[in-house]
Amino acid sequence: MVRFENVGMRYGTGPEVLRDITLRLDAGSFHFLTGPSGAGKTSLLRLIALAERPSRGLASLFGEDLSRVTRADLAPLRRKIGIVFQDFRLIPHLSAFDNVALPLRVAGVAEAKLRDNVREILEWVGLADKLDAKPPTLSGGQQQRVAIARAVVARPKLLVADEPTGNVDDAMALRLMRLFEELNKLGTTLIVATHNAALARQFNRSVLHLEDGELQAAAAAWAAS
Amino acid sequence: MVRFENVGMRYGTGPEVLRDITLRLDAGSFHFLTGPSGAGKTSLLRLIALAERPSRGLASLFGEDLSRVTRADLAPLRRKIGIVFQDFRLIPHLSAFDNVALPLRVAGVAEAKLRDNVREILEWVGLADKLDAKPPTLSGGQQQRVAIARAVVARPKLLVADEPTGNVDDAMALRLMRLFEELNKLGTTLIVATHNAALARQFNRSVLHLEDGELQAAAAAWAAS
Amino acid sequence: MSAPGPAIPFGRDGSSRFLPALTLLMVFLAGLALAAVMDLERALARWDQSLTGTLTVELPAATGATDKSLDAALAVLHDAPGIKSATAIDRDATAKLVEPWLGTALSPADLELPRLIDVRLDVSAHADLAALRAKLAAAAPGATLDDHQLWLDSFARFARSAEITAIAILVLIGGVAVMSVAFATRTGLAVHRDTIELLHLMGARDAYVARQFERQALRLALIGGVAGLVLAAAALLALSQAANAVSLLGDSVTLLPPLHLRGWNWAVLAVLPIVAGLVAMATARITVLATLRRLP
Amino acid sequence: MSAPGPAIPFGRDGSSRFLPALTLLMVFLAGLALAAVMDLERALARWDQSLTGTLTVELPAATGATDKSLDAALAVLHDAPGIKSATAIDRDATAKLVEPWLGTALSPADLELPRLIDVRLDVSAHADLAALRAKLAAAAPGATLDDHQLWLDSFARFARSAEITAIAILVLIGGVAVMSVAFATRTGLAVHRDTIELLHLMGARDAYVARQFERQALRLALIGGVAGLVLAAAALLALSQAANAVSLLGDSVTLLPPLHLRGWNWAVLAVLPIVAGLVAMATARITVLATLRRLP
Ligand SMILES: Nc1ncnc2c1ncn2[C@@H]1O[C@H](COP(=O)(O)OP(=O)(O)OP(=O)(O)O)[C@@H](O)[C@H]1O
Ligand SMILES: Nc1ncnc2c1ncn2[C@@H]1O[C@H](COP(=O)(O)OP(=O)(O)OP(=O)(O)O)[C@@H](O)[C@H]1O
Ligand SMILES: [Mg+2]
Ligand SMILES: [Mg+2]
Repeated sequence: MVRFENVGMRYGTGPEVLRDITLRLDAGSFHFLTGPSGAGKTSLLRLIALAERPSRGLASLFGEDLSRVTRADLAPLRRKIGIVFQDFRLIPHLSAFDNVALPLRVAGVAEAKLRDNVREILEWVGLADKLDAKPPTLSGGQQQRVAIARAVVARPKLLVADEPTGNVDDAMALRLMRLFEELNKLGTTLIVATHNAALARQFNRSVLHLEDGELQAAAAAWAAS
Repeated sequence: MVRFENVGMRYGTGPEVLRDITLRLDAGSFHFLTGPSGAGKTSLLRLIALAERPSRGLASLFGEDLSRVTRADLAPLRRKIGIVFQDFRLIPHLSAFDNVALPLRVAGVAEAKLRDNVREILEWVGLADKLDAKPPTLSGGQQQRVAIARAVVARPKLLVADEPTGNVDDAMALRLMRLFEELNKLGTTLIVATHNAALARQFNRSVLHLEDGELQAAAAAWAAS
Repeated sequence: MSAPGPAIPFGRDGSSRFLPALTLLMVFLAGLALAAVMDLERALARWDQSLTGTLTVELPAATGATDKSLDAALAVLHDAPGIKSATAIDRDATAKLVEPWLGTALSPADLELPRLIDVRLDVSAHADLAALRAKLAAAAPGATLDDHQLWLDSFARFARSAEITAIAILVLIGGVAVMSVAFATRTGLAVHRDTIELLHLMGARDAYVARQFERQALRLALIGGVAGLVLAAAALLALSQAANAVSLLGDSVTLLPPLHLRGWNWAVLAVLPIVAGLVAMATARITVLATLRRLP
Repeated sequence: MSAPGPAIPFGRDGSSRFLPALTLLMVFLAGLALAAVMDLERALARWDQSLTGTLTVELPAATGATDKSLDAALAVLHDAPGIKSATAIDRDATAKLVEPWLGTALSPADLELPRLIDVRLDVSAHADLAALRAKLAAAAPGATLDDHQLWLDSFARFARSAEITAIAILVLIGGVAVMSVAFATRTGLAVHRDTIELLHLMGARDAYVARQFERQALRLALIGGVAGLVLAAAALLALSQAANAVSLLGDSVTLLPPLHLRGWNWAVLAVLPIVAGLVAMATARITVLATLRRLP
């Protein structure tokens, strides 16, 4: 599903924030990504989600060598990926419903078909009564849940979640992780960056640990779930 | 320091998001504020930080009855309060240094005097090498630490922190909590909203628990540290 | 990709109010400028026509201009094609024309004044002046035909430079208006950079993303443009009322143009909001595509 | 509160480029319009002067105008105060003026033509025309003084309406420019609403917050305004070169104004960027204070 070999990445002309990343995420696997603040977790997730280009190394996604894929062919690949951004990235003047419906609309799903889908997922994350609220009138945790709902609504093949439980309490965090497990059972490959070591331990999945731009404990990375 | 009696609050013409809040924060006390997502923690902290007005009830701050204070007299009160926003609220086109220096500049501190102060606090939160970085080029945890540095740099009499450790790992969270304790020892009154129940337990301070806009376990609220 | 879904609205971030407001101002200004130019064109054309439509035939007194040769000249003129009317100016009227030079004490009878014929041409049918000149010379020896060529030449120069100036002003205002609308559109989009990246990362194709913003820009500029046009039309009607009121007071020498716009003039004005909309739309497209090209 | 500290810069969010760009366009347009109006004023004033500076004295032939009465009239004129020159127009030149009406076959000697005197006034010293008229009548009976009053009247009307039209255009462009700069400033500030709240919650006084943004708005508008003024000046100089080139080709009848701006005209133009800066500053102040008033 995802294969990186000796991948490096830098922002603009700055120093490399990721060095010699070698990893493999098999189809249907579930990984946590941990590491101290500033280690490069968000950067690695952005690489996997096709939001940045590696500055060196070999990277392939869904079996396609990224150096050979044309720009136009990236769009269909991206439609198979769901992203939970660390800073949510909700569109402030769209309602929670419309924010969550966005990936389906971009993929051309008919309005009639997407309505129930969007409602159901917003119910799951506990926001059934906030369908019409605009993000600026939502609490931090509510915004984060809208962001999660948007990432999973299109049932992506690959889900990349950056600190998806940083603004919710432990009970809600567990509930959201269970949603991720549900998706995983249906075949979605997951990689979830988190600071919550306890949560990661609780789920007993493969843990990738980043330290100053380099992956530690490489052995664990190869262990598919 | 802070006294609320039967305070209620609503946004615009919406429903009351806080009801019958009665609490007292004594000078030099240290409180955690917990509660599920959407309970009203941010709203309560905004009330305490003079960012919103109560729609009913009695509220007094620094011994001043808020219903009697004129708008112009609120400014000096606000200068005694430090705020860590849940969404950071950094100014994107100012460097980390300038963001942190802002409260001192607003208070009219001379440039020569504030420089060391700002450097020291940024070192404490582990960002000595990011003085000149603009917030969009910082990681989530780095941004959060800039926000904390900005809130404490002016040594406020009252510090209101909303989820200040949501984007940092446990080691950094402990370090930041220690900074808060340090401030508390110097006389700052603190109220810290957090989802991290483990962290709150670890510090063994008074815990205010909000549930759907109402304070539970009122007894704990009266126990000064 | 087939169903575009509801557009992503520009936010209440100022841009959604600013682009229409600026477009309103620019269409208003451009509308007035365009109306002024079209009116000037018409005034010049009418002026041109009233001049090119007249000739003067002169039968000098020295050649012994008699009523007979006058009649002969009139007959030639009446037969010639493309001539609307030919009227002899009587002796008294001719004398009045010379009066400033000769004083009133001299009676016209004392002088052998030349006889003049005022000729009005049918401007739609082009009269052959050379042929007419030859025929007149044969019928009434010594008759000369004055087609005001000198006057016409300098008038043509004047009209040409008036036109150039007016068009230069119009182009200038138009250029400024187009650039302003383009700038306003770009500014509005600056706020939406994050949204553009978000759609891109969701796998939206560039054309889809561009379309979302194009549509909004078109809509906002059209709203502002139509409002600006309505304001301009109101101002033009008010001006034309004012001009009529002034000319009723007998003040016929006025630079305030008469402002009688015809149907097609209004049609040309109605094009302005469409131009504004297209400029906004094209700018939105270019800006969004440029933003997208910078993303991987 | 005493040390204001470094200002909070407008971001690279478009507004920092947009306000100067729009101000540039508006100052450019207003600059050209203002220059055109000032030039028109001068052209009208000069025209006025050249007309009011001439008189014609006529000695009718019928009253037996002799060289003697001509000399008497000239003597009176030369003695009168405020008169620059008085020249008798000789018989041949007078005959030429009448020629179109009488034909060439009639020699001037055959006619008793009136004698004309061309008088040029010293416009700085105001001549007393009523006194002059009385003196002339005494010296040369029957002499009349034509001060072109009729022509002057209609000229005055024309000039007045030209002025009104030009000033209306200037006011219109100026108003649109002011509103555009104000709108651009407001839009730029919309992005900074969060920053305004942040400063407010830090305990900054309203005046302090407003000052941060005022200063930026002033700076950005001045940058754009000065650039616009430079562009307008360049365009005016180029136009004036072009006008000179055209008039060298002998084409003196041209609407393109001669465009010779004097020192104080340039000074008036230099006020435009300052006006733009003040408009931006005032708008920033009003917008920020309005935003702050909505906060508790
Ligand atoms: N857009 C950017 N431009 C330049 N440098 C950046 C940019 N984004 C991140 N960085 C830098 O790259 C490094 C890694 O950042 P990243 O966001 O990947 O860390 P992270 O592991 O996600 O941290 P956190 O847990 O705090 O979110 C940091 O030092 C950060 O300052
Ligand atoms: N600006 C606003 N306008 C209207 N409603 C709001 C606004 N801000 C918050 N709310 C609503 O008020 C309630 C309490 O929100 P608040 O942000 O105080 O919760 P919270 O306890 O901080 O939650 P979290 O832990 O998720 O941050 C929520 O239901 C939220 O939707
Ligand atoms: Mg991160
Ligand atoms: Mg909150």
